[in-house]
Amino acid sequence: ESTVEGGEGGTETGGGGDDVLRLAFWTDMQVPDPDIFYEIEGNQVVLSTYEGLLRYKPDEPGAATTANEIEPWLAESYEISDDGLTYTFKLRQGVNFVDGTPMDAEAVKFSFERRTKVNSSPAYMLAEVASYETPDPATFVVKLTTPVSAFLDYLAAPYGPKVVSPALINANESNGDAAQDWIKTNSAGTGPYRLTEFSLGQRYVLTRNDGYWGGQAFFREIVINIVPDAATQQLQLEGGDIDILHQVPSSTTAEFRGKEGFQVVDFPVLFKTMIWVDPNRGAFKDKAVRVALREAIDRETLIPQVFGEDAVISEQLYPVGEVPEGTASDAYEYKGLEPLKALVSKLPEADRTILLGYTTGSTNDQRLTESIQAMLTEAGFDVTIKSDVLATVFDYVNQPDTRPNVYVGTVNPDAAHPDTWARIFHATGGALNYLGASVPEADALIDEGLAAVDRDEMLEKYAQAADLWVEDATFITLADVRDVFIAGPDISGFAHKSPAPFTLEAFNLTRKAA
Amino acid sequence: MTDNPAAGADTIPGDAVAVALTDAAPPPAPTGPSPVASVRDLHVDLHARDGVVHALRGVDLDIAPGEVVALVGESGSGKSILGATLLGLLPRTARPSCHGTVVVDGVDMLTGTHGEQRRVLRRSLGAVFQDPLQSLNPTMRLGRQLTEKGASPTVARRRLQEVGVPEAERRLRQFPHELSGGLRQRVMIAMAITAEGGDADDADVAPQLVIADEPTTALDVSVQAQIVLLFDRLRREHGCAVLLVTHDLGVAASIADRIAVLYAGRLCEVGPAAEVLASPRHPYTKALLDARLTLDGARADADPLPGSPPDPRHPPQGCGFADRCRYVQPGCLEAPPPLRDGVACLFPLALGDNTDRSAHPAAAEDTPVRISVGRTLADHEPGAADAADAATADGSAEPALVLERVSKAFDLRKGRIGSARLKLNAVVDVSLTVPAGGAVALVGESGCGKTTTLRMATGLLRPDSGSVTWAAGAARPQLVFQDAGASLTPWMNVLDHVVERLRFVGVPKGERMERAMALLQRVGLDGRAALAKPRALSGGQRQRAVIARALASGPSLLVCDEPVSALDATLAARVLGLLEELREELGVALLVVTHDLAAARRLGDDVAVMYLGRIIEHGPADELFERPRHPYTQGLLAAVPTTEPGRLAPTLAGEPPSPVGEQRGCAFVSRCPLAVTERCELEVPVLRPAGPNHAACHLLR
Amino acid sequence: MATFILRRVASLVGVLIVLSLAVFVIQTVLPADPVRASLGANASPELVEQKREELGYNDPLTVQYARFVGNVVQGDLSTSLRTKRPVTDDLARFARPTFELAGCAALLALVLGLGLGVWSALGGRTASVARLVMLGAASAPTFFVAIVGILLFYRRLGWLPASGRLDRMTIQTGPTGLYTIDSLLHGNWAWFSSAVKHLILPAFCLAVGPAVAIGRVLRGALLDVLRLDHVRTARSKGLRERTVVLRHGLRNALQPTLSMAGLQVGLLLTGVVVVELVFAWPGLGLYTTQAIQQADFPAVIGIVLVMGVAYVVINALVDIGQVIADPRLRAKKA
Amino acid sequence: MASITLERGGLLGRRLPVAGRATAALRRLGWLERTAVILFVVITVALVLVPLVLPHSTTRAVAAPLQGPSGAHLMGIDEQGRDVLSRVLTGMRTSWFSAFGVIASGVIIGGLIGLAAGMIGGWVDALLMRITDVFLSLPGPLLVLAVVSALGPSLRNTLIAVMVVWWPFYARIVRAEVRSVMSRPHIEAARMGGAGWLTIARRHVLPGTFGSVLVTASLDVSALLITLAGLSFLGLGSPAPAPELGAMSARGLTYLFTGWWVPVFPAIGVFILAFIANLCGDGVRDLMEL
Ligand SMILES: Nc1ncnc2c1ncn2[C@@H]1O[C@H](COP(=O)(O)OP(=O)(O)OP(=O)(O)O)[C@@H](O)[C@H]1O
Ligand SMILES: Nc1ncnc2c1ncn2[C@@H]1O[C@H](COP(=O)(O)OP(=O)(O)OP(=O)(O)O)[C@@H](O)[C@H]1O
Ligand SMILES: [Mg+2]
Ligand SMILES: [Mg+2]
Repeated sequence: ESTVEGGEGGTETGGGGDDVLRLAFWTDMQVPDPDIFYEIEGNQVVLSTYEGLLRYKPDEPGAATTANEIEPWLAESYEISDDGLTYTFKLRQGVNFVDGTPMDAEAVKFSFERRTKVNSSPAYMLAEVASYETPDPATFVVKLTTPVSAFLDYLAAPYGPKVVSPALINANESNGDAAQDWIKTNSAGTGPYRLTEFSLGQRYVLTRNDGYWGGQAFFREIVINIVPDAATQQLQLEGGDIDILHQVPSSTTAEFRGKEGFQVVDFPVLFKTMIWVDPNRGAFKDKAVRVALREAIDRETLIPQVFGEDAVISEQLYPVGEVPEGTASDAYEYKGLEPLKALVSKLPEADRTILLGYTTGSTNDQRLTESIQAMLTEAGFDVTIKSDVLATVFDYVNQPDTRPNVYVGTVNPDAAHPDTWARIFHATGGALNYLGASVPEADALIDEGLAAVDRDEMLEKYAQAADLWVEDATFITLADVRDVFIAGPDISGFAHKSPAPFTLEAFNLTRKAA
Repeated sequence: MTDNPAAGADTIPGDAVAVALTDAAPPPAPTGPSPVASVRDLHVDLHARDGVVHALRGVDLDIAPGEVVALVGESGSGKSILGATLLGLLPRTARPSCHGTVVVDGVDMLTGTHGEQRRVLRRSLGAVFQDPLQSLNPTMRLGRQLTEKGASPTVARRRLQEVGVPEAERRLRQFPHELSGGLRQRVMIAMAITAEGGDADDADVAPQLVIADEPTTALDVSVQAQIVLLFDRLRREHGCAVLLVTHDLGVAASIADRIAVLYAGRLCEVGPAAEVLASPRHPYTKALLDARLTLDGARADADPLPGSPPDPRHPPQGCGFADRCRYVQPGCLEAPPPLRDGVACLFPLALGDNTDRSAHPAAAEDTPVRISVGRTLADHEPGAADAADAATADGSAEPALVLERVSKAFDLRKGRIGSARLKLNAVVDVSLTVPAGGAVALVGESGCGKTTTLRMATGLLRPDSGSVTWAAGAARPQLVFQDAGASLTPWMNVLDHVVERLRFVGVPKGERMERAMALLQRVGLDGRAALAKPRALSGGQRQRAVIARALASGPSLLVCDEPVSALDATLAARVLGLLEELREELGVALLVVTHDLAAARRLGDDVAVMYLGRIIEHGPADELFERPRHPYTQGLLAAVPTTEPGRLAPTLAGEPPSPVGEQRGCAFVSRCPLAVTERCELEVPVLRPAGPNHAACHLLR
Repeated sequence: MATFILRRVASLVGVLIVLSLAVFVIQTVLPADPVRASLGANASPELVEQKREELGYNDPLTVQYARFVGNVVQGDLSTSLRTKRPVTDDLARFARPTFELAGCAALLALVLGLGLGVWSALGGRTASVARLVMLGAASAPTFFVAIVGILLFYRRLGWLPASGRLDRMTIQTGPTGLYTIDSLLHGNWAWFSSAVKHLILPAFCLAVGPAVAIGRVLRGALLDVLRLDHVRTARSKGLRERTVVLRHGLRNALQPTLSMAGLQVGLLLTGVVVVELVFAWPGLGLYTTQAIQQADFPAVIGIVLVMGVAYVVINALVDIGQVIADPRLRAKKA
Repeated sequence: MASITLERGGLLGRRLPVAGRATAALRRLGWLERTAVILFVVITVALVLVPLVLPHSTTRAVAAPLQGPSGAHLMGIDEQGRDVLSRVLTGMRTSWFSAFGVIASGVIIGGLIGLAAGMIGGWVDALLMRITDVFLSLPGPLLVLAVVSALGPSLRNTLIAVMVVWWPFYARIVRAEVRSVMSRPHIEAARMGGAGWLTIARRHVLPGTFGSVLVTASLDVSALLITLAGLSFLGLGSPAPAPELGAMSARGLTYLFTGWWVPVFPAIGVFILAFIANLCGDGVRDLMEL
C-alpha cells in the first residue's frame, strides 16, 4: 500500500501559509456526497464544492434578520407555469466542472436523476417530479406531478439537488453505484473548491478550483481538522492553529467578544430552540397545565442567561424569515410560577413525576434544561433529567410510554420554506414531532399551503396552522439562535446563508495581509 | 592457645574473672598460619518489628586455612547470623548494627568498602545455603550462574564434575527446576568453590573459605551423607577452609576439625571435634549430646535440656544458659562467662568426664535460682483420658489398623496433546498392621510414599486397590500432619481448634472449654499458648497443639507424619517423649512416619522401611536396626551420622529413581551395592521372611 | 505450545461470541432507530422501511445474528450506517492511529513503570519521593493529566502540538499506517519529527496510569524477590548491587508485573477514548464515540470485536512473556 | 508452665478488644499511611454528613455565573451560577460511595463464585472460571459504553456496567486464595475431624481470603474512582445537572480560560479521593503483609 494521502499536488505545504484557511469540525462528517449528505457538520465541505441551480442570498455579518431571498445561481433565471407544475431554468453559460467539462442541461438532468437513483435522505425533495426535459443545452425543464410550493426552496437548500459532472461520475462508477464510492473522497461539482483529501477522523482538505466560473477564491486550500474537544479547539484558535471556530458554547463567544485579537461574527440562521411537551400522558394531557407551563417560562431572562448574545427571543413559531413578520406569532404573557404551582398541587402524585430530556452533547440545551428543571422542581414537579443520543431521540415517536414528558432541543429545517419546518416538527406523525402532538386542522392547512400556487396564499395557510399549534401549547418556542463564528483577527469576507448553519461562503473569505 | 586446666575450678567471682580475662586474653587463635577469617568480639543487633534482637553478643572465632569448623547450636542461637556477617550479607531490612571486627582475607567485612567486600566475596569466599530449592535463581541457566563469579566455563564444567553432577556439559544449559534437590545442592557447592581467578581464562582458583549454612538439613539421609563427604573431599582437594553451620552434632562430627558451640549469641565451647564430642566441658554441649537421638536404641534421658533459650531481645545479664543449667551457681548470673580455654563456663565439666555429676562443684544441691520449668507430666489428671477410654477399653486383640495391599497412583496431567498420560505410582501393594496400643514406625527417603500411605490409612485418600480396616467401634484414626503449622487454621487460636474438634464429636457445649483446656494442659501447652495463633507458636508448641487436637476426637490410633523432623534435637526428644507417654497413658496406638531412623527406633515396636512406594523390609525395631537384611536398609543405617568423628561411611550412592511409569524389576537396582542379577532387573521382589524380619530382596540367602 | 495456542484461540472465540451477542442484545433493547437516524428526518416512511428491510433489521434477531456470524467469518463486518463505508475499512483506518498511540503508550508505560518500580524499590532515601510520585500519578484522572499537559506544553511553553497526528504536510503513507514508522521507512525526517511531537503528549497521558500500576506492582514484587534466597546467593558472589537487582531481581519480579500489565490493557482502553477526544487523535476512540452517538450498530459491533481481539491477543502475549520470563512455567504450559 | 491457671472468663477476657488491635495495627504503619487511614475514615464520615453541611444547593443558581473563589464561595461559582464547592462535595460523596458500591458488589458476587469454584473444583471450577475469563476479557470500558448507550446515561447504568466487568477480578482472587487455602493441610485436618463443608467454608476457608480481598479492594477504590471519573468525563455518568466530578470537569473545560475553577476543582476532588484511597491501599497492604 502506498498512496498519496496528503494532496495530489505532491508539494509540501507546511503548517499553513497565508493562503491556507484552517477550520475545525467537531466530528467527522457524513459522506461528502451531495445526494446523501444530510447532516449539519459538513455543510462547509459540500457547499464549497457543489452548487445548485438556485441559492439563498448570503447575509452580511451581524444582520439582525434575513429574508431568505432565493436567487438564481447556476441557473441564470427561471420561470414557473401558472399551474405550478412546470419549472423552466435558463442555465448560466461558461460554467465548468472541476474536471473541465462544461455544465449544461444534460448534466443537470443527470444530476437530478442521480439523486433519485441514489435514493438517500435528500431524495425526498424530488419525489414529486414527473419528468425532466432538456430542450437545449442551456434550458432545463422540470415537470411536477402536483404543485409543491416549496420546490424553489428545495433547489436553493443546502441539501437541495446539486449539479455534478456526468463525466466524472460515469468514469468512476463501479457496479452501478453512481460513483458513490469514489465520491466519498473526491468531488465532482462546480464549486470554488474541490475535495482533495478526506481522511476520516483527521482532516479534510479542499483545494481551490482554479477554473471556477466566478473567479478565483482567496485561499488556495482549506484544511478542516477534526477536533472533538472544546478546550482543544479554543487553545488551537488562540495558538493560531485554527482560523475560525463555529458552534461554540455561548460562554466562549461571550469570552471572545471582549477579547483583543479575535473577531466574533454572527448571522441569522434557521435554528430554533424550543420545548416539546407530550400531550398524550400525565400532567400535560391537560392543556391548562401546558399553558401554565409555557407562561411560567420567563424567556426574557432565561434566554440571555443561557445564550448571552447568541440568540434572540423567538417571535414566531417558524424560524426567522420564513413567514412575514407579525404572523404565526408565538408571543405569550409571562405569568410567573404561581399558576403552574396551583395546578401542580392538584395533580395526582403519579403525574408530578416527569422526565425532562435533551440531546447529548449540546451545551446550551443542557444549560437550558437544567434551568427548566430547577423551575419545574420549584413548581412542585419531581423532575429527572435524561440526555439521549440523537438516534434515541429520533426513536421517541416509537416509545410513547418511556420517552420524556418534556424535551428541550434546538433544531433547524432543511430549507427556508415553512413547510420544511411544519411538516417534520408539528404535523401529526411528523418525524421530529417527538412527543406526538397533533392538531388535525393544522395538518390540513399545511397540506393546502404546500399545494398552493400563490405565495401569499401559501404563507397565509402556514400562518393559520401555526396559530393553531401555538394555541395548543404543545410547543414552546424559546429562541432564535444565531450562527456565531469566532475568527482570528486577519480573516475577513464573512458571508453566510441562513439555511446553512456552520457554513461560511468559502469563496468570499480572505486573509488580510498582516 | 595456652592450656590452663585449672581455670575451671576457680571460684573467683565472675566479674573479676571477666575483667581479668578480657584484659589479658590472647586472641584464641589456632596456632599455625594466619587465619583466613578472624572474628573478634562480634556483636550484632538486629531490628525486628517487636524489638532489638541481640543476635550475637561477643563472639571470637578464627578459622585457619584448610580447616573445617562446625558451628552448632539450637535454632535461633545466631549461627546463620554469624555466617552472614562473615559474608557481609546481614539482612538489611533488619538494619543490623554491629561492632567488633570480622576480618576475612585482610578486609573487615563490617567496615570495608563495598568494593573491597565484593572483591573478598568474589575471590576468597564461597557460600552454600540451606535450601537448595530456593538458593538458585530459577530463571537463569546454571552455566550462567556458575560463571557469574568470574570463573570460566571450563572451570565451571570441571567443578560440576568434581561435585558429582553427571552430564555436566548438559547441566550448564539447564534451569534449576530441572534438577533434583540433591543435584541442586551439588550445584550450589560447585558454585561456592569457584572464585574469580587471575587473568588466565581457565585459572582454577578456589576460595579460601566456604561458608555452608545447614547445607544438608533439607536433604535425605542418604544424600546428606554424600554431601557431607563431598565437603570433606573438596576441602582436601582445594585446601579451602569450611565453616559448616549445622544443628546436627552428627554432621559436625563427621567431618569437622573443630566444633564451635553457639548458644544465645555467644560461643560456649570451641575445641577439636574429637575432644568436644568425647568430653564436652560446657554443660550445654553435654546436654546437646545427651539430647541427641542415637541409633543404638538407648532410650536417652527424656529431657536432658529442659526449658528454652533466652529471649534474644532480652538476653540475661549473666550466662545465657544459667536458667537451664543443672549446675548453676549464683556467680553465673552476674556476668557472661568469657571464653577461656575453649569453654565459656565458670564451672566447666572436668575433661574426660562425661557422666559424673558430682565432679561438678554445684551438682550436689539444688540451685536456688533455678527457674522451674520442669515437665509436669503427672501433675494433673489428664482430662482427655475419657475421650480415649473407648480405645483403651477394648484394646485387646483387634488391631487398630490393617492395610492390605493398598496401592495408589497419581495421574500426571502434564502430557502434551496426544502423548500418553503418565502415572506416578506413589504406593504399591503396601500391607501393614498396627496392633491396638502398638507402635509402628515407617521410614524411608523423601518421596517414597510415606505420607500417601498415611493419608490412605486415615481415610483422607481412597486407595486405588487394597483395603484399609480400622478397629471397629473406635473413633477414626487421626493424622498429625507433616507440617504441623500448616495443619492449623492460621486465623484460629489453638483453643478454638480443640474446642471445634470437641464439638464435632458431640461434647456438650458446657464441657468443651474445660475438656479442651485439660487436653492442652496434658500435652504441655499453657494458657498463653492456648490463646495464641499458630503463627505465634514455636515449632514444638505447634506439634503439641496438633497432637492435642487429634486427641480431642478420641482416636484409637494416632498417625504421625514426621512429628519431629522440623524440630531441634532437644525439642524433638521432648515431643517423642510426649508421644510415648500418651501411648502408655491412653493406650492409643501409634503409626509414625519419619525419615529420622533414630526417632523410628525410639518410638516403634515394629519398623517398616519403604522404598519407592513399596515396603522393602519390616520387622521388630531392635532386630531391624541391629541386623538389617535388605541392602537398602543397611545403606540407610550406614548413612546416619553419629558423634563418632569420621565414622561416616555411606554405601548408598545416587538418589531414588523416578516413581513415574511402570516399574520393572527391583526398584533398588540402580543403587544396590550388591551384585545385581538379571532377576533383580526383571522381577519385582516380594516380602519374604528373613529371620524375624521380612525383606523384599532376591539376593537374600 | 500447541495446547497453549489452541486454548487461546478457543478463549478468543468465546470472548468474541459473548461480545457480539451482548451487542446484539443491546441492539434490540436499545430504544433507538439507527435507520431513521441515518436517513434523517425527511426520509419517507417507505424509504425507512425499505432501508430497514435492506439492512435486515426486520428479521428476527436470531436470523440477524446468524447472518452476522456468517459474514464475520468471511471477513465482512457490513457497512457503517454513517460513513457508508465497509466497517472493516473504517476500522483499518482508525485502528492504525490507535495502535500507534496505544503501542507507544504501552511501551512508555512499561519503561516508566519499570523505572518507577526499580527506583521506588531501591531508591534508598529518594524512594519515598518515587512512591509519592507514583501515588500522585495513580490518583490523577487521565483527563486531568491531559488538561495539565496541554496547558503546560502547548499553551505555556509551546513545545508540543495539542491535536492531531501530524502538521499539515504532504506525505506518502504506507506501508504500516503508523506515521513514526512510515516516516522512517521513507526517510522523511520532517515527517518523523512532526509525528513524534504529536505523539508525545497523548502517549504520555495514556501511559501515566498503567505505568504507575506497573511500577507499584513491580516495587512490591521486587521487594519480595530481593528477600529470596537466590538473591542472597547472588550477593554472596560479590556481584554489584545493580547486577543483583537487574539480573537476579528484576526478571523474577516480572511475573506479577506482567500480569498487571495485562490487566492494564483493559484500562488503557478507557484512557484511549478520553485521550483521543482531548487530543483529537483520529483513532478508534474517536470512531467509537461517533458511532455510539449515531447508534451506528455495524460500527459498534466492529469496534467491540476488534478491541476484543486486541485484548485477548495482548493478554496472550503477556502470557507468553511470562513463560519466557520464567522457565518453570515453560514446563507447565508447554 | 506449672499449671494452667486461667479460667474461662479470664481466658476470653484476655483477647484484645478490636479497637485496641486497630490502634496497635495503626502504630505499625508509617506516618503517611497512618494519616491516610485516618483520613480515609474521616472522609468517609464527612462525606456521609455532606448533605447536612452543604453550604448551597447543588442544582440551583446562588449567584451570578462564573465568579472566582471567594470567602463566600470557596471554590467559586460555575457557569450556571451554582456554588462549585457544594457541587464538588456532593460529587465526591457520590464517587466515593459509588466506588464502594461497585467494590462491595464485586466482592460479594466474585467472592461467592470464587468460593464455589475453589471449593468444589473439578468441572464446576472449570466452568465458572471460563465464564469469569470471558467476563474478564471483555474490554470493560467498551462494555460500559455499550451498556450505557443502550440503557441511557445514568449513574446507575454506569455502575451496573462497571460491576459487570469488575467482579471477575474478585472471583479470580478469591478462587486462587481458596485454592491455596484448600490445598493446605488444615483443611484436611478439619475434614478428618468431621467438619461439614459449610463449617469448612465458613471457618477454615473464607477468613483466609479476607486479607488479599481487602488489599485488592482497598487498592481498587482509587482505580474505580478514576475509572468512574473517566466514564463520567465521557458523558457516561448521570446526566446534568447531577454533580458528578468527571462530568463537571468535562463540561467545565469550556471555561478553562474564563473560569478555571469550574473544571479544576472537580478534578482535584477526584485526585484527593483517589490519593487517600491509594495511600490507604498501600497501608492496608503493608499491614496485611506483616
Ligand atoms: N532478618 C532478621 N531480622 C530480625 N531478627 C532476625 C533476623 N534474622 C535472624 N534474626 C534473629 O536473630 C537470631 C539468630 O538467628 P539465626 O538465624 O542466626 O539463628 P540460627 O542459629 O541460624 O537458627 P536456625 O537453626 O533456626 O537457622 C534469632 O533470634 C533470630 O530471630
Ligand atoms: N496429590 C498428588 N499428586 C501427584 N503426585 C503426588 C501427590 N501426592 C504425592 N505425590 C507424589 O507421590 C510420591 C510420594 O509422595 P509422598 O508425599 O507420599 O512421599 P513422602 O514419602 O511422604 O515424602 P516426604 O518425606 O518428602 O514427605 C511423590 O513422588 C510425590 O511427588
Ligand atoms: Mg540458620
Ligand atoms: Mg511426606
